[in-house]
Amino acid sequence: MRLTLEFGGGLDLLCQSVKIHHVDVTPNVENGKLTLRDLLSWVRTSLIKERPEMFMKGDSVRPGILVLVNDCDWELCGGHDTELEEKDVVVFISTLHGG
Amino acid sequence: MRLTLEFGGGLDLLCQSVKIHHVDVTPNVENGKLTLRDLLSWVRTSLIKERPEMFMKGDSVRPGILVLVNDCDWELCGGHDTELEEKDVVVFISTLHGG
Amino acid sequence: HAVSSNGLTPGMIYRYSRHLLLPDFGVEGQINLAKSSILVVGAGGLGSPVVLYLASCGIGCIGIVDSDIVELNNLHRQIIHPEAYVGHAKVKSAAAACRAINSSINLVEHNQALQASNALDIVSKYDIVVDATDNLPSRYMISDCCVVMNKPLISGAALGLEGQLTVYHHKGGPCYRCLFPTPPPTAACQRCSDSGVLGVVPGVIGCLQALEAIKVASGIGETLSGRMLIFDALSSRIRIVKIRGRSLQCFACGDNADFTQQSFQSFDYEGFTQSPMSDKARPKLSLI
Amino acid sequence: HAVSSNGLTPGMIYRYSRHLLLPDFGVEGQINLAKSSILVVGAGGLGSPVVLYLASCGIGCIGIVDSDIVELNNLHRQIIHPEAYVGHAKVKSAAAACRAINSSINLVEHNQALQASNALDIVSKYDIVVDATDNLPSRYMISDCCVVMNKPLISGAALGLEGQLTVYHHKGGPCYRCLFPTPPPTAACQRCSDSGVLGVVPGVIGCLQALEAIKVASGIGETLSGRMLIFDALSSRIRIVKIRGRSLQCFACGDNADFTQQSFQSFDYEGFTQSPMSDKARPKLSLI
Ligand SMILES: [Zn+2]
Ligand SMILES: [Zn+2]
Repeated sequence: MRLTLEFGGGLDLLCQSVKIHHVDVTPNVENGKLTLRDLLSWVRTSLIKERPEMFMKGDSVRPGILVLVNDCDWELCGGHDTELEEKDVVVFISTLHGG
Repeated sequence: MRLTLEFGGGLDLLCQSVKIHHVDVTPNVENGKLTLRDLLSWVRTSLIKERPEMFMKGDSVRPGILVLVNDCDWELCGGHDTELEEKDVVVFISTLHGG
Repeated sequence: HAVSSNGLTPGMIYRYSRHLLLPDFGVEGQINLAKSSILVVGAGGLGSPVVLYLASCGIGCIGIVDSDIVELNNLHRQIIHPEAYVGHAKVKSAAAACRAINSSINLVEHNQALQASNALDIVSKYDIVVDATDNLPSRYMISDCCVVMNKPLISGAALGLEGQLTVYHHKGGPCYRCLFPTPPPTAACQRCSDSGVLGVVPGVIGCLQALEAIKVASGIGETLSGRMLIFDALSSRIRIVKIRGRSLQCFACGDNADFTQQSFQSFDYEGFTQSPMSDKARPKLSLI
Repeated sequence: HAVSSNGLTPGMIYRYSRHLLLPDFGVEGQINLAKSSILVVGAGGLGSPVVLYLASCGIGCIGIVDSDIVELNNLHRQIIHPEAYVGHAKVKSAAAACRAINSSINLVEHNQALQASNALDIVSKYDIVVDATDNLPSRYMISDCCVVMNKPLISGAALGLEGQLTVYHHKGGPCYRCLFPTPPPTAACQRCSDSGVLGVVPGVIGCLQALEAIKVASGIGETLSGRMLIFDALSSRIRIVKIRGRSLQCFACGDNADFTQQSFQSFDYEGFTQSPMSDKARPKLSLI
């Protein structure tokens, strides 16, 4: 499944300072589906090159990170169980505090 | 065909000061298609309530108006002959000169 | 000044004529600005454009709260402070700049750090709060204060080449804790003073904060409540995304929240976030 | 000031330390800013934040061209001008404000209207041009001038509660005439002075213009060339759209264009657009 992943608010530093990743992720072999839960573990394994604890905590993202699917907070579309579709854009953004 | 039409840069004043119009436009009876040319004449007939010369000139938009289909200049996707698809967003925007 | 029948003085009609011409804004919008009071927390990179635009547009009363003094290495982004004010209080410098561009409004200088101990008293005097601070514990503290005092909060942030902006606790929308119930690890909490910031980035976010504050004050338009603006200056890309609504379980604003003015005043924000409000005590950065 | 081996003086290293910390910007970006010169056409609503942020960030030389004088009814949006300068030249007021925040840069006051007759001479002295004007003939004139002098142009506009922004004639991208070969009817050409503008709207667009100018000057990031930013303040919505590339048939920059410095100087921009460059001759607006 082809997806666009974006990392912002400094999270790009965890994946070689690249903000936008066009990726092809294999869906679950059993049901052919790909959830955000599956994607998170794929990102952790395949994209995050350093300090994974700055991206994940347990099986979710660490506090202070928003996950957006097609410009919508994942809390509004099903959280971990959100089923992704071809060409979806998933954004991981760390909240900023500077000024 | 359901489309979202947006009018900006003052063009909303020509259609009762409403910027965003969710419309359902009947495609061409012969081939079932709807081009930007068809849409322009539909807009002129159905949405523009005053001063149509501020929207069209001949069978195109007047000088100073940009037409955008899904955030892309119509000059890049076929101009008048661009075929529209369900749920497309078409923006008509008049260039501003103030400062 | 004689007030005309529409509630504006002749001087205001002349000064704000370009606002009065706007059908969506008009006399009513201007009168609402003149009647409103806004507290800007922080007179730094974000606060500079916020207070300049709030002063120029005719907000009746602007409070500025900050305990910092102007330093030369602030001036690459804090356009409100002239070199002549280096070594002086930021609130003095900012208020002087605002008075110079609009002598007809009321400016209040709070030359102190906003903290849980004084925030209720200060915030109570204003209708709207703008968070233009630079650290995590202040962001939780200001949001909680706005919840217990029931004030809308315009929250902006900038770091490096990125910025973020939203409106909290407005018309039933979420507060900061609804979005971020748990603070991030301290390693994720960078400041402009440590990590750098391109000066114009807080400029863009600050102007947009002023706009949101003006919309809340005047009652026109649709604010960013329930949405967040995410700005990437390097690529000139801006996303405006839909964020979650108010959380019924929120510690501060939830349906069963037991968070009062008293619990606010005794809450340890620096302990909660494991992060200091002021960087005065921190070692100075040495560069190159 | 002694210049260190990296090309920055100790004073610059201290002042711009928060820029130098940025991996994407760093010492090279700051040196590029110090070496560059930018002409800002118009010291009004757009020009105010543009010149303030260009001055604070350390652009080596900033030229400001405008023939207007400061009026009290400009101050609701033109935050660079204090009340004390009402009745004085805008370029004097703007340059004084810039000097106050950064005495280490070079500021040039062009207290005149930019016209086809003097534009080649003035523009030739700068690397980058920012269009912060308020009328259609000036927009065609400045774009044509940038084409014949081969300068990148940062073009912003604001009216009412809307704004637009793009970069013209940069790295093979389109010029103003590529997008708008034919001028609109004069009835479609409104100005802020006639139709009103919410003061902070040119503030937002001007900050974004400053950012684009800084990116062009420093050589970092991706500019808005080939894209246009469209801002709706009332709903806080921003679109960044892809626009057409350079037109091979363009009158000014096309492959067979016969548009020279000489034809530029004799081109009648007011006649072409049926619209005046200055509104000084126009009847005064009477309000309410
Ligand atoms: Zn809450
Ligand atoms: Zn061209």
